[in-house]
Amino acid sequence: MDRPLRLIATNPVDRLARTVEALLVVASQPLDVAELAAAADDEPERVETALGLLAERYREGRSGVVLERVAGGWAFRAAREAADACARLFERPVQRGLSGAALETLAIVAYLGPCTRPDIARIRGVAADSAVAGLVERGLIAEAGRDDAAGGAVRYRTTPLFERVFGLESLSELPRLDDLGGDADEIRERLHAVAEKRPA
Amino acid sequence: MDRPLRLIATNPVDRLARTVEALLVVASQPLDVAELAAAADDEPERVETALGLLAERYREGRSGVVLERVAGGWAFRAAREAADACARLFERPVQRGLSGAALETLAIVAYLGPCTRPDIARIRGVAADSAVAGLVERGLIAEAGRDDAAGGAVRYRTTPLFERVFGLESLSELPRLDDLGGDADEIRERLHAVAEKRPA
Amino acid sequence: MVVRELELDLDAFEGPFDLLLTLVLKEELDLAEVDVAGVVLAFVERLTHRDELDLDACGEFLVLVSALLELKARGLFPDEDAELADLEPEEAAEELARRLAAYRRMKEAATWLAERLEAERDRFFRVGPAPLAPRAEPRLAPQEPAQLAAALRALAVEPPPVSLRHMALRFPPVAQFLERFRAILRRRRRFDFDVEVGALSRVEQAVAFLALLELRKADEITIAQAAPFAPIRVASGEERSSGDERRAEWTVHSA
Repeated sequence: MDRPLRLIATNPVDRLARTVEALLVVASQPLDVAELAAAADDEPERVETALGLLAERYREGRSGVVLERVAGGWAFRAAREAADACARLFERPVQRGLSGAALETLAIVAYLGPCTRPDIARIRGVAADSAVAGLVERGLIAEAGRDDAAGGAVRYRTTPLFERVFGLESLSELPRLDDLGGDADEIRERLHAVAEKRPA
Repeated sequence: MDRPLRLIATNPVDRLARTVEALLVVASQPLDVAELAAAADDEPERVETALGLLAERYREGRSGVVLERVAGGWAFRAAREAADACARLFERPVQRGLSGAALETLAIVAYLGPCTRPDIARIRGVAADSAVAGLVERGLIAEAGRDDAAGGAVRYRTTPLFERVFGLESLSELPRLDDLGGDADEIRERLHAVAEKRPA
Repeated sequence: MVVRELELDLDAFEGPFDLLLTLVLKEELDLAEVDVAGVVLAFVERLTHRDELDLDACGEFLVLVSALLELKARGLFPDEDAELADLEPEEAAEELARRLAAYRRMKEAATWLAERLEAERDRFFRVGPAPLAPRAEPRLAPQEPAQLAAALRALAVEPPPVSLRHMALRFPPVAQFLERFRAILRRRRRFDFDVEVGALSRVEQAVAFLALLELRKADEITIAQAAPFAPIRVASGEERSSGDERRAEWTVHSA
């Protein structure tokens, strides 16, 4: 600490922590350190320290309000132990129940980055219109310009809400595609086996 | 108390207070005691007690998050000492530009005159709901009666704010689009023809 | 035996074949989820319960199931630039394996997301602004009207035409072969199928065979084959002209 000691306990970081708390409770989406520092008019490093203090105070098991790192920023959420009460509060919870089609579409958009409905349809083998419309309506994906700037199909990307709903700090937390279903060898063997049985 | 005694100190009102805290942080409007009791599945009197505990913890000067009793019930707000920071958070983003979806939608409404969301969707080839909602929220377009045909869908027109933001005295000052057609109807027809050729 | 009433009991679908087709065409059922081999098995099982081979049913089934397979294959192997037909068999197998693996990975990713969602079931957060938060005034810097003109002009740009080259290559119209076989049969009463199509590509041969089944279904021809893999002999059958409408219908399906 490079500041003079004070007898009266108004620890400046405590005060900054209260400001950060206040910002987090009024924000409608996660705030990153830069945003918090700009609004609090303070140093990012000190904001990080304040966030450390708050994360300790608002931690699972200790508080009904939990501070979490999500979607590239920090946000308050309800403690998991209060999940039943929250479910009763929201009769139709936002993040429940995505169909298989919606999940596949979401996976494609999340992994391939901005892509169009035809892109998605080509991979899934069926038209993606209703799945895409449903995901847009839920705010999990959003428009991100058009393919080839002019005249192309609209492209979609995942939103920060997607990361929040899935509890991801960022898209980089998605498992690597290479680690998923990477059984190309097995498939290849089966194809070769079939090919050999086929009369020439 | 109809619960079995526990030796480990999990004070039930403390636990209820955590649940109430959690409910208040997820709610997007003030919650009254009855609503909190129903969601927490507990007695209103005990909820009042829990609120008393929380009001003490989340009070002005002690915490950046303040629990306040308002007309409709109880809600969290930012501490007054953080008012400047909150003001900066909400004022800071002067957006430099509009998204592609917003620009396209705005261009359609500005050039073709009042149109409905289905009109816009037909020309853009994608649902226009979120783009229209965003522009309404920004005050760049506003409702302008209902369509006589087409099931009486709401029509939208540009606003005086739109003209101010784009530096126009009136809509007649929009750059001319003679290459697309002589009047709005011709342009509309041209856009419809192109939209039908666009990949789904 | 009515093919369309064939009862199916698959993972993704339970009910008559007809309903399956309807759901698939309306895109209410993801064809990628449908085990087409299961459909074939169900049909073959039904056939074995009968003493006579129902050629009409077989023909119809072949047409329907191949349309289904074509749709499914096109969905699973969407890369229109890579022409599997131009590849050597080993290369084609490699390419197939690569694409199947890619598709499977995406399905795995969806499964991972589903599990993640399930695990996050008890995580609740506020989506809107706080009840007592100040109202955010969205402010916008001054904008150029030229942007609006540019946006509308961009919407008036004709999209590049969709290439149908690969489809023409892979799937010549059945009607072409119907006409060709009818023309042959006007000149002579019978012909040898293998001789007529021997010079064609494998895909063309397949379509020609479908045309043959179609003619048989319309009773325009009779087909004879002495033994499996023996030459297929085709002769003109009783003159009937009911095939025209149906031919048009299925050409649409196959395109």
